[in-house]
Formats: sequence, structure tokens, C-alpha cells
Amino acid sequence: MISYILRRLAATVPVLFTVAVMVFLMLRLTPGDPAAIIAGDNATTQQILDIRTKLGLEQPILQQFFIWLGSILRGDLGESFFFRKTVFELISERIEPTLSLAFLTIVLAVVIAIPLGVLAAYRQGTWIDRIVMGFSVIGFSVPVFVIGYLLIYIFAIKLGWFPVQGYQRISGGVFPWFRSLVLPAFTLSVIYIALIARMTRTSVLEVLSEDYIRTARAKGQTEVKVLFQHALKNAAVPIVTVVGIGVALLIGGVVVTESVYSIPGLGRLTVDAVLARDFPVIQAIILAFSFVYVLINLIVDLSYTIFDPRIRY
Amino acid sequence: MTAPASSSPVAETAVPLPAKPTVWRKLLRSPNVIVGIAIVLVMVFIGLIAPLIATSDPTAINPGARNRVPMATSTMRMDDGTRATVTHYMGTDTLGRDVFSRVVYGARVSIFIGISVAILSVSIGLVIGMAAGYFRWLDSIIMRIMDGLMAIPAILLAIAVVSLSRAGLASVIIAIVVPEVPRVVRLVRSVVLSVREEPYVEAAVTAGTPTLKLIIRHILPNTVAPLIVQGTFICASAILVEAILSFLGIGIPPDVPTWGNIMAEGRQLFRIFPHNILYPGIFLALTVLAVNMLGDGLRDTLDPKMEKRG
Amino acid sequence: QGAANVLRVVMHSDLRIIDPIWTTAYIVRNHGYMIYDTLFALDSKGQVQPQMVDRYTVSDDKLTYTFVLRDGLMWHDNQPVTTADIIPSIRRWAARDPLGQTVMGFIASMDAKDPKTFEIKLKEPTGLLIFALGKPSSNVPFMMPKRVAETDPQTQITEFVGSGPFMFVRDEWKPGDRAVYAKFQGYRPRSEPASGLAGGKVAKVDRVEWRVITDQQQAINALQAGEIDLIEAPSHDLLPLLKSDRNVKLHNWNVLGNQYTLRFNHTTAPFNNPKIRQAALYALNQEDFLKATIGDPEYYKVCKAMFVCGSPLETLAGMEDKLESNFAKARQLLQEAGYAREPVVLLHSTDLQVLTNLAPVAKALFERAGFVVDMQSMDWQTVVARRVKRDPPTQGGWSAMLTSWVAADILNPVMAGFFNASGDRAAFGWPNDPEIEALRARFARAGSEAEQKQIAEAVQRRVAEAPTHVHLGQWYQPGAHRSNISGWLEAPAPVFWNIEKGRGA
Amino acid sequence: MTGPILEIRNLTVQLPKGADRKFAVENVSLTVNPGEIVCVVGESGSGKSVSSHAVMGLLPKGQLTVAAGEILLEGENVLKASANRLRDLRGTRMSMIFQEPMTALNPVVTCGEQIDEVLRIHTDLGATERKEKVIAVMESVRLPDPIKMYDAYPHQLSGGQRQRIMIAQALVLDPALLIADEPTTALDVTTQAQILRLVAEMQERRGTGVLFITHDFGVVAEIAHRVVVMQKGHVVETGTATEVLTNPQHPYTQMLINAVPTLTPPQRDDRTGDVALETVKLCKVYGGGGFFQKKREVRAASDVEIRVRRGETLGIVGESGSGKSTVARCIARLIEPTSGGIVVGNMDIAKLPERQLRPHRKHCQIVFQDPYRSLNPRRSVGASIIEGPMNFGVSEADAIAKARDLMKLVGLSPDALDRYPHQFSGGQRQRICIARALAMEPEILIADEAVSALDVSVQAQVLDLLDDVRKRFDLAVLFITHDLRVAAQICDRIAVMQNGVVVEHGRTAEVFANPQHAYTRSLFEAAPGRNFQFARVA
Ligand SMILES: Nc1ncnc2c1ncn2[C@@H]1O[C@H](COP(=O)(O)OP(=O)(O)OP(=O)(O)O)[C@@H](O)[C@H]1O
Ligand SMILES: Nc1ncnc2c1ncn2[C@@H]1O[C@H](COP(=O)(O)OP(=O)(O)OP(=O)(O)O)[C@@H](O)[C@H]1O
Ligand SMILES: [Mg+2]
Ligand SMILES: [Mg+2]
Ligand code: NI
Repeated sequence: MISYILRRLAATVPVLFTVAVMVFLMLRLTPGDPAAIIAGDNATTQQILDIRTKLGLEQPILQQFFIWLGSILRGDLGESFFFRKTVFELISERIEPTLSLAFLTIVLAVVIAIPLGVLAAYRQGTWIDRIVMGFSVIGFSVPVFVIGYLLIYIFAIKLGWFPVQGYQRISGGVFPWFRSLVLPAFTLSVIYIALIARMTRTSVLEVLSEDYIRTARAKGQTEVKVLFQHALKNAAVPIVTVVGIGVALLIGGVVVTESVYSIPGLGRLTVDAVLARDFPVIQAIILAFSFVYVLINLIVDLSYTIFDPRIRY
Repeated sequence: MTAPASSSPVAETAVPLPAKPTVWRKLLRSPNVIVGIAIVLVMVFIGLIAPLIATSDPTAINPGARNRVPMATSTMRMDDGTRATVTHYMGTDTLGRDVFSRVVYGARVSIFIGISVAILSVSIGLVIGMAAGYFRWLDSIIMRIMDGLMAIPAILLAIAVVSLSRAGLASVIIAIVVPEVPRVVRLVRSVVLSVREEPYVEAAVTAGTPTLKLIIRHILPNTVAPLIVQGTFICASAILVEAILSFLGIGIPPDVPTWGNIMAEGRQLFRIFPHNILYPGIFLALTVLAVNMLGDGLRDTLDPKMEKRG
Repeated sequence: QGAANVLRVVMHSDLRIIDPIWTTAYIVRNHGYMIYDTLFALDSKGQVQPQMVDRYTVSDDKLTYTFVLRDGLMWHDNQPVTTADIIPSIRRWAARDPLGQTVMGFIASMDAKDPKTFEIKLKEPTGLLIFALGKPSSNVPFMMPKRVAETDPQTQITEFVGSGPFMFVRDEWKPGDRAVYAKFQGYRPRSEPASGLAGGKVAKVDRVEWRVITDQQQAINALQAGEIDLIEAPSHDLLPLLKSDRNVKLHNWNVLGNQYTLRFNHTTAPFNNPKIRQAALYALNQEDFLKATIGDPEYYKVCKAMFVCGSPLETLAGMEDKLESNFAKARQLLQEAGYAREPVVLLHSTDLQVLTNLAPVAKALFERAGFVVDMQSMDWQTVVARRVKRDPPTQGGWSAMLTSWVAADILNPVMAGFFNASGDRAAFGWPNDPEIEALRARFARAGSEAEQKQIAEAVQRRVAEAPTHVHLGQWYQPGAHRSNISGWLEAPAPVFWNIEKGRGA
Repeated sequence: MTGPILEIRNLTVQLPKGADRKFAVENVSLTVNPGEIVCVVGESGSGKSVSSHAVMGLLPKGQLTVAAGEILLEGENVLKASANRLRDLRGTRMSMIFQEPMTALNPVVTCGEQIDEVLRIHTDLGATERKEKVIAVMESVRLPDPIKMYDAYPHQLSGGQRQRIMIAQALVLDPALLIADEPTTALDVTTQAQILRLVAEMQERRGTGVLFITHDFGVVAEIAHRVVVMQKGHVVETGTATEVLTNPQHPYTQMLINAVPTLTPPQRDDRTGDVALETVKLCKVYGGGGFFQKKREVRAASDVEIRVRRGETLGIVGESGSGKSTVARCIARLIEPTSGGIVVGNMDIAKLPERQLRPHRKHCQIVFQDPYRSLNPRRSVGASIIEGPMNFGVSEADAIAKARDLMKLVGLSPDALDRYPHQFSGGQRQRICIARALAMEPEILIADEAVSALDVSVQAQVLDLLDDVRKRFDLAVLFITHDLRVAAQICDRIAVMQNGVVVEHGRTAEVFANPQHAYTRSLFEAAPGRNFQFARVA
């Protein structure tokens, strides 16, 4: 098990290296020039050139890459072109909102989606199934920002239940924190719920046709327990897999959701950094997101052993 | 012992089993497929005849008639000095462009993006996936690269790719294709890996079938159904991702009408002039919904696993 | 802290850089006004008034200026402000600001006489010195402590100690989220009432928080919901929402307003030909741009005066028949100029609300005049990067781009950057026009307002012949605030002293 | 209780629309008395499972519905029982064992808990009492070390042990009726024998009535008191075991019993043809290596030496996992042997790379076990048959002409060449596979469990066909099976494999008459009904 984890962690190295190379090259080939942006609207060409030199953008790309790689390996993510802050500082002050949002979204999604999916599978072919599946297809079809605007309009502006925007740090109390995240988390979770509910339904359906379900019924077990004790646990592996894969979706959604709700998280930071061509920040964030993604999927793989004793690493 | 085989009663006739309903028949029995196809066809049709039904040039600006509500009319001064009166069925946007015309023309671009992304990612993924699945030595190299690509969240990758070159149709399409490819590769590879163990493939190997023929004849067809299904989902998500990229301000250039664009431009005025986001939103969601339904329907009918469950 | 004493503000953009000398970005200028003070300042009537300076004298030959600082000036680290801080501050500013560079050309020496008194000697007389020290907008000559002011002008400062009415709370500064300012208890305001950027800067709230809400509509939602108190620049299209809300008031804080501008690239075809540039001047009209971006006539003004309507140098000279969308005349000029249908590469910025709709209008008007237009859309940051590229338009360069100026920045031909026609040394677009340059040099030396006015007229006439850029009309950006907020000053920049936050809604 | 435990009266179960017939079972009646084992036999699809599921009330909802009849469990009509009552009955009065012990147990719950679940549902016993009871019942089904096994997961047990868990679970509350739906089909002969003995023993000890479903007449002969024969949803014959097996009345029963191969091999002459195939110290090790993960090594074949002459059938027998298929796949060069030689003709093909191998492919053809997956479902059977010859340069017309001849040879109409695999039955498909193999004019034909998936009657036909083509084309046949009866009938010589090693090798008659190796002996002893002489009716 330990050696499996180590091997998997080792395997992330080439993955992240690929990511690093791709991201780096992509950014350096972009037309935007961070120096011009830093210099401001009235800067002269010479001023901009000076800044470019200062930022090390005038060196050959390969050299820039190895300098960057070297410092990454030393654990130094570099310094933002814009803010007088290290990338590490920036990321660490932005991480709380994003983590909170992601956490709440996942919890919300799992709590809502799994019972829905099980129900749909159990009542396969009935109107309940159709409604759940219909909702899940619609969840995939409506852009996140539309959902966001609608929720804001109804629940924040018309009903005034939740704040329109903004994020409250958890240090300022759990309730304000929670309140500020309800709408964003719900917005973000729609597509996630759709995904998980759908996968839950499929894999529970698959499991429901298994012999051991019949065995459980032959023992005289009640349907609810058959569903939640026998079926769900066996269906868990594909479900947690999709929860893990869905994190990619979530990261994409975070970018939009944080924009809509003005949440100062990593998603906003990404957009801001991309629009400003703040290369060190973009590089670090994409690398960090990729790492998290790989890590989450490693955790997901490890969690298989909890759900399925046949899986051993 | 029984009588010699050649005279045995079961052996003579060839069709003891009832004919399986053909795939087509089954497809046409699936409400998802029918509704999906119908809506998609309507949208494609709208896109095709856009020049006929659009009430004005979708890019023609008219600063004097901006932000009109649906069904309002406006007059446009022409170059030759005449004035034309237009009814804006879906109102106008902040530049006074006719939203209805833009939505109708937008169908072209949005659907084009969906379809071309689906075709591109499926075909690229197919080739790479086949290679990875069939040639063991290539497998680990390809899969490592694919893992790398997969590890970058799709939207971030798209954002990065779009900012790569000037915003335009091509870069948006590339941006959406790139993250989809590894998913297709994985799918194809898994199909290839399982199919190559099938006895009939092994039988073809013992029959001396050359590798390329083997792949094309015996393995490729098995990927068609899952790929069609996957393709529809890619198509749906491409249309959506385009809208999201537009929303973040890095999509197709705003003068080209796409549903995503119209919504992105209209989003600031959502509270006052919801029509800018409502109508393209309805078209977009309807299309994505239809394509997703089509995909679901296809999967239900084409995926033998689902079939077993009946 | 009582909640009533915190002013929560949404600014037009996010504060990322904090050196107002190093960058010209307006948000950084606004930040400068929060924490720094200036020697002179423009009052609400456009007159330069002493601010940190208590009094000053000019010698009869108009060559020696002697300044005496006010009593009680303190840095945020509670050190007194002395002339040792002032002189390096002026130097650092002058190293970066175009007007500062011009003025520096006149200065022979700057000397501190004692901690309170310093002296500037000129080589030849200029009317610009005091005006420059009171320059209201980017780059503003903000005064910084000696150790900070001695930072290399090409390097950003890392310390944020000023002597203004607010202090920067560095620990709470989270780019992309918020910047926080706390009232500086040691600030001694002037005794005069506040007027424009001049007068007594009395901080009447304990804290000012600049919150980042990138989505315009969300900012307005937040204001209406009372989650924030003030929006510096709400989107014009959304103003109707605010007008109908009793809890919100609109406030036109920048009375001079702003000016839309189209800039030509003078180094490549087609706009390297003055006749073709003039054709453009004929083809365009201001109304279309203003309608398409601002919409409500209450907030825009068609104004053919390049140095801003309502300013001392306002004039119609040379522009009478231009900017009327006279396509026939434009076509004729194009023909005369032998326009070879080279495409006009028009940069279109898509992410700044106030600029987004300009390029499509320009494209439409250009096309009707017979130009071939290749409009390329990109975010503002890319425009900023792109416009300094001197490559041919087809290889990553450009032909024309649109932007907006704060009126206070373009009040005369010397301070307005786009009139600099010194070729390679000029701002992007690189016009090369010795005639304009000569006029600008004369303007700098002009002693009287009448003379200045006459030179300005000549400049405008020349520009009407061989345009460096096209002014596309004036517009006004009202701010919005909750109705319990009062005391927002009318000034070229948004300032937060004098603002009071009442209790209740 | 003196009356019958189970009485099914005129049971008719309706199939959903579009199924191959209207009723899954029609007018089925049968009785199980206390302490009696009733075997239900019949071909696949005859309705055995449906009947038993109807008793348990486990018919899939909405798909299969009982149209008529009644099912009396100790006099109570279970068809009329409420859902709750039915749940009460299950596990207490009637219980069921299923065919696949792996899939019938929940893989993610420990074995002990699965037995315990029955107690939790139906009794109020405390945790310790329950555990004691579970351990006791596990002991009674002879599970070794029940205390340890309580916490084991199903996958950690062997097939036989899993099936014991199933039985323990079924018997823990002493039900009156035990239904066993092909409980041993998936097991090795040796394990099967143990389980059969166990069922008989438990039934005797507890006086349970057993409804035992099987398609294997050997099993019937071994344990049945009475037999019910089903065909296409109807009961065609019932009677005591001896009556039915020795004196079948219905033609269908007669046909079935005739098709059961005997365990006594017929006398055969030694084959003297040239050696067509010889393996020299053939070894295959699976797994090992791997870049980022270590794979477990499996030594599936070690030092296998076999020789087949033309015109000869060599049988390879052995239990599941003994390496039979591995040897076959090495010889067909679908996989590369780890070491050793494979001499075909006079060429060692063991290590040839794919490109050089291709010309030799035609010498050796293979017929696989699963008739449903051996033909490409997307290609007409004609296309599948002519593919091989055309790869070797035969013109399409010639290949088709030959395919038509071969179809006739395997007893199918040549017109069927245009049809697709799904339009044929399993037996017919297996014939087509044989035709496809023959189209290559091979010298060696490998049949890997080629008849194991077929019903006894169809199995007999295919075996005849194989023997027929062997003679006709002077083929060397490598016949792989786990069924000793089948091996006895068709093989000239037999190799017995255990754990990848050939433990015994000799003429069929000699090996059967006088097995040398202990493993071979245990294998023979386990063959169900080995002492029973089935009736042969002409
Ligand atoms: N859920 C179902 N839906 C439709 N048809 C079914 C279903 N279950 C069984 N059948 C049909 O009912 C008939 C009887 O099936 P059953 O499973 O009882 O056969 P069996 O005798 O047990 O066969 P085997 O030996 O293969 O297990 C078959 O024709 C089968 O196709
Ligand atoms: N591809 C493979 N990778 C790893 N191990 C394998 C592979 N194929 C077979 N094995 C293992 O090799 C051993 C022999 O398998 P093989 O398939 O030859 O057995 P068999 O005698 O044909 O069994 P059966 O009667 O079940 O078909 C088994 O332990 C099996 O688990
Ligand atoms: Mg059955
Ligand atoms: Mg095998
Ligand atoms: Ni068998």
C-alpha cells in the first residue's frame, strides 16, 4: 500500500512535468506582454523594454524555462509580475475561499445527488427516474453563469436570503461563512449533481442486476437496506471515481462561479492572471490545480480499498 | 450416439432465433433520440436558412436603437439615404444590433463549433487511442502525455490556449479540442484493450490477418458506438464551453455572433434587459439539451451493457 | 470599530500595483490620493492651490521659486515631512512623467534651504511649474519619504508610507479582493474647506475598503442590497436601476468628464498618410460613439474641442466641418490620397465596458467611408501590449485603436500625451510632426493665458489638417452611493476624504 | 408437518412482449416432500430458474408475471402473500442457493456478516448469540477455521468455500425448503462432488426438502430422489430418479439421456501419423515487470511436453486454472511462451516474431469455448470464414466456393453464409467456427473447451462433427476440456494437467482404467454419477 502510494506519487512527476512544459510554452507564445500592462497606459516603448528586461522576459525561452523549473524544484513558485507578493503568498491567501467553495459544493452535491441517483435507479423507468434524469441533463445544458444569475436574482435580490456577492472568511464565524457560500456552492454544484446522480443511477442499476442483490432479497432483506447497504456500497467505486474526475469540472466551474460571486479565490486569481499575463501566477496555479487533481484522483483510487476489499495495492 | 451431424434437425435451418430488431428501429423507438434529433435538426435548419429569416444584418450596429426590448421597432438609415423600419423580435443589444438576427446566425457558429470539436476530438482521439491500445510499446508514452493533458483542468487549458493566439474560431476550437482528446483516447484505448482479447479477434490473428486490417476490420467497428455517444457529449459540452469562454471574455471575437457571445455581451444588463441573455440562453440550453438527450438515447441503444439491463 | 465608520467601495478596477509614479494606471493614482499628499492641488474651479506648501514666492525675473512647507506635516511612521523628502520626490516623478520631463528641462536647480523651505531655480521662465506640481492626474507628483523617493524610477517602490489622510493597511491588501485604508490620526488638514483636490483633507470615516467586484451588475446588486456603500464608476447602462432606487444616489464627481480618443499608428499604411487620417476625421462623428457606449445623453456631450469643453483652452478652431460623418468628403480625400485599400487593423478591446462598443462603431463608420477594416478583438491587456508593437499591421502591429482620457489629463497640448509628435520618442502611434512639436515648445514657455490659448488653437488647427488622434466626444461617469453617504467631492479623481457615512439606510 | 413442503400447481409465468415465447413456464406442477431431493433438469431456457424464482417471489418486477397457478409452501400460497409476509418467509421457511458462488455473495461484505444478516433480519438475537450461531452453522457446512473465515471476504475464499457460505446462509434458520439453482455448475468436478455430498448430508440431517436445479445428468444420478424434466416451459416427465434415468418415457428425456457421454472410453487404435506438433519444455509465466507497478507472477505452464500426431486427438484435462488454455494459446502463438519450444512440422515457432509467424498461422487453427464471442458480430459468417484463406492469397470466388462446401460439411445450409452470428444458435455458431478453422486447411486443430458451453444434446452433435473432420482431413486435434465424460469419448490420448504441470499422459483407455497419479484419481472419483449406467434408447 505504502509502496503503491509512493509509486503513484512518483508517477505524478512525469505528468506534472508534461503539464509544466505545456503550460510554460503556451504562455510564452502568447501575444500579451505583461510588461506593457505593468507599465500602464501612458508608458513609452523604452519603459516597457526596461520592464521586460527586469522581468527576465528578454532571455531565450529555454533559459527562462529552466530557471523557472529550477526554482519550482527548490519549492519557490516565483514572484508575481504585478503584485509585490510571491506567488506562494498569493495562492495561500486565495486558497481558503476556493477550498471552502469546493468543499461545500462537493458535500452538497454528494448529499443531494446520491440519494437522487439511487432513487432513480430503483424506480427505473418511472416518472421519478425521468425527472431525475431530466434534471441531470438540464444540469449539463445550462451555462453556470446563467444558473448563477438566476439564483442571485431570486434568492439574493428578490428574497434577500443570501448576500449578493462576496465571501466571509470562516474566521469571522461559521454562519456568515456558510451563508456567503450557499448560493455559489449551489450554482457550482448543479452540474456536479447532474454528473454524480447520473453515475449513481447507472452503477446502482448495474449492481441491482447482480446476483448478490437477489441473494439479499432471498434472505428477506428490506428494499431500503438492499439499496443502501448492498447496492450502494458495491456501486461506490464508479461513483467516487466520477466524484474525482468531476473535480476537473469543478475547477472549471470555480473560475466562473468566483467571477459571478466576486469570491476572492484561486479561480478569480486565474482569470485575473490570465488577463494580465502574469506568467508566474498562471504557471503556478495551473500546476497547482493539476497537482490537486492528480492527488485527488490518487485519493479516490486509495478510497477504493475502503469500498471494495478486493482492491489491494 | 446420435445420428450423424449433417442430418440433425437443428442443423438444417439457419434462423432459429428471432431477428434482432435493427439498431435503427431501436433508435427510432427511443424518445430521447427522436426529440434530440428533432431539436438538433431544427437548430441546424435555422442556422442554414439564417440569411432568409434574419430580419437584418447581424453585425449591423445602430447606436440610436440600442437596448430595445423585444418586439420594438427601429429605423435604420441606409447608405442611400432611405430609411428602413425593422421589428426586433428579440430586442436589440447595446450596439443596437438585432438580437433575433444574431441568435439565428449564432446557431451557425455555435453548432459549427459543437460539431467540429466533436469530429476533431473524436478522430484525433481515435487514431491516438488505437495506437496506444494496440501497440504496447507506444501505450505508456502516449498515456503519460494524455495523463498530463488530462491533469490540466479543461477550462484552464482552454483559457490558456485561447490567449495563445488572437481570439478566433480556430483557437477556440483548438482550445476545446485539446482537453477532450485525452478523454477520447482513454475510451478508445479501453475498447481496444478489451476487444483485442475477444476470441474473434484472436481467431482473426490465427487466420493471419495483417495488423492494420485487423484493427480496421475487427477492432475499429467496436469503437464506433461508444465514440458516437461520446461525440454527442463532446459536441454538447463544446457549445457550452464556448459560451463560458465568451463569458470570461476570451472566446470568439464579439463581432461574430455566437450564442455564447450574445449572452456574454448581454450579461451585464441581465437585470434590465434580460432578453439579451434569455433568448440565446434558451436556444443554447435547448440545443445542448437535445444533443445530450441524443447522446443518452444513443448510449441506451448502442451500448450493449445498457441493453442487457433492458 | 463601528460598522458605520467603514466605507466599502467598489472601484473601477483592482489595485495591483501601488507605485503611482511608476505606472499611470488611474486606480494607482486614486490609491496615491488616499495615502500621499501633493505640494499643490487643483481646486473645484480648476485653480492651482497650495496643499503641502504653506506659501511660495516667485522672483521678479520669474526664475526663482521659493516654497515653504506647512506646519505639522507628518509621515505615517510619525516622522516629520521635510524638504529633504520633497526634492527627491519631485525628481523621481519628473523622471517618469512627460509633463515632469518637460518642466525638468526648464529647471536649473532644486535646493533645500532648511527643513521647511526649498528653492527651485529655472533656466528660462515657464508658466508650467506650479501647474505641473499641482498636476491632478497621472502621474501626480505625490510626495514620498526620502528613502522611498530615492528608489530607482524604473523600479517599483516597496514601502507605502505617505503623508496623506489615509494609511495603507498592507496586511489586509489582497489583490483581486480588497485594498484597505485606515484614517491617519496624525494628519493635519488645511484649514480651508475642501474644494476639488485642494483644501482641508478631513477623513471622516475610520476605514475605507476598496472591494473588488468584477461583475458590474453584481456591484450594483451589492450596492442596492447595502453590501457596499459606493461605486466609483457604475456601468451607464445599469444607471436606470440605480435611479429608481431611493436608497441610492448618483453623483457626478468628475465634472470635466472624459474624452474618447481614436489613435492612429503613424508609422504604417494607411494612416502614415495625413490625408487619409484627415479622411478618417471627416468620416467619424462623435454622437454614434457616445450613443453606443454611454447611451443616455445626460452623460455625454458632443464636443469638438480637443482640450475639453468647459476648460480654458476650449476652441472649435479647425474642427468646424469635421467629425460630421461626411462620407462623401471622406471618400474624396481617400481618392486624392490614393488609398490602396490597405486594411485598417483596428484593435477592439472587449473587456472594458466603457470601451467595448467603440471599435465596432468606428469599423462601421470607416467602412461606410470606403476604408477596408480588419477589426481584431482582444482583451484590454492585449491591446495595451499590442499597441506598442511597431510591426506592420499584418504581423502583429496595428493601425488604429480607441481609448479614453480623463479630461484633467488633456487640458493642454503639453500635458496631453497624444500631442507629443516627436516620432520615436512619442507615445505609441509615434506621430512625427515638427510643426506641432514647435508649437508645444512655445506653449511651455508661454507666459500668459492669452498666449497659451492662441497656441492651443494653432495646435488644434494643425491637428485638424494632419491628425495625430481623433477626439470622439466627452462623457461623464457618475458614481453611485448609498443615500447615507455624503460629502463626495467633485474632482478629477475620486477622493475619500470629506466623505461621511451616516447611520441607517 | 406431513404434507408436501412445496406444491406448485399449474404455474404459468408470462414473458414480456417481444420475448421468444409467450410464457416462460406454462402449467408447471411439481411437489417437494419433506426430506426429498427433487431434481429439475432440462435444457437451457426451459424455465427451471423462472419456476424457482417464482417460488421465492423473486421474479423481476414488471418483466415476468405469474399468469396462473398457485405455489403452496407448507400449504400457504406464497403468490398471495404480502410483500412483508414474503420477506418473512424467505430465509426462514424457504431459502435459495445460486449458481455462481462468486457473484451471489456480496463482494464487499464479509462472509460472516452475510450469514449474520439473515439472523439480523429474522431474529432478535443479540450480537454474541448471533455470532455463535453463525460460527456453528459455518462449522456444520465444514468450513475450515470458521472464526477466521467469519471476517474473510468472498474473494478470499475458493469457489467451493463460497458455495458453502451460501449454503450456510440458506440453512442457518433451518428452512423447510431449500432451492438450489445449478449450485455446482461453476465449480470444479472435485469441489462439485464435495458440495453435492454436503447438500445430501444436510438434507438428511435436517429433513429439508430440496428443489435442485441442474442440467447435468451426472448430478441427477448422484443425488436425486425424484426428477422433473422440463422443456420449453413445460414439464414433460416426472418420476423417481431410477425410473427416469433408466427408463425415460418422453422422447425429449430420451434424447437428453442418450446424449450424456459415458465415462467408459471406447476402444481405439493407436494413431501412427506423422508428428504434427510437439512442445519441448514449454513454459509460460504471466505478469512480472511493469514500470510503475509490480505485477504478480503466475506460472501458468511449466515444462509442458506434449506430442500430437496427425489423425490423433490429444485431450488435455484438468481443473480450472490448471493451465490448459495457456498451453493452447502458446501453441497457437496468440501469446509468446516464456521459454521452451513449439515444433510444428519441423519448425520451432516458439519465438518467431509476428511478421515471420504469419505464414505458419494457417497450420494451426483454434476453436474457442464461447460460441457467442468467437465470431465478429458485425461481419457475416461468410466474411469470417473467407477472411483467412483470402489473407493467404485465395481469390474471393474460390474462398466463397470453399466456404459453401464447408458449410455443408458442418451441417449448415450454404445460403446461411450471408447471415450474421446472432442469427445462429450456440451449437450452430460452434459449427461455423469449426468451418472457419477448416477453411485454412490446417494440420492442427485446437478446440479449447469447444463444447463446454453447449447443451448436452448439441454438445454431442459438435463432438461428432469434430471427430468426423479429424478423420476426413487427417487433423491433429488438441482437445481441451474439463469434462471427463467428453474426454473419454473423443480423445485417443489424454494429458492431465495440474497447476501448469502435465502430471499424467497416456492412452485414454489406459488412463481411465488405471490412473497413475493421485490427482488423476481424485478427478475421476469426483465425476458425478460415475457409477450410474444411463439408459440408452435408440
Ligand atoms: N427477466 C427476463 N426477461 C425476459 N425473459 C426472461 C427473463 N428471465 C427469463 N426469461 C426467459 O424465460 C425463459 C426461461 O428462463 P430460465 O432462466 O428459467 O431458464 P433456465 O431453464 O433456468 O435456463 P438455464 O439452464 O440457462 O439457467 C427463457 O426463454 C428466458 O429467455
Ligand atoms: N493473461 C493472464 N495474465 C495473468 N495470469 C493469467 C492470464 N491468463 C491466465 N492466467 C493465469 O494462469 C493460470 C492458468 O490459466 P488458464 O487460462 O491456462 O487455465 P485453464 O486451465 O484454461 O482454466 P479454465 O478451465 O478455467 O479455462 C491461471 O492461474 C490464470 O489465473
Ligand atoms: Mg437458470
Ligand atoms: Mg481455459
Ligand atoms: Ni459442465
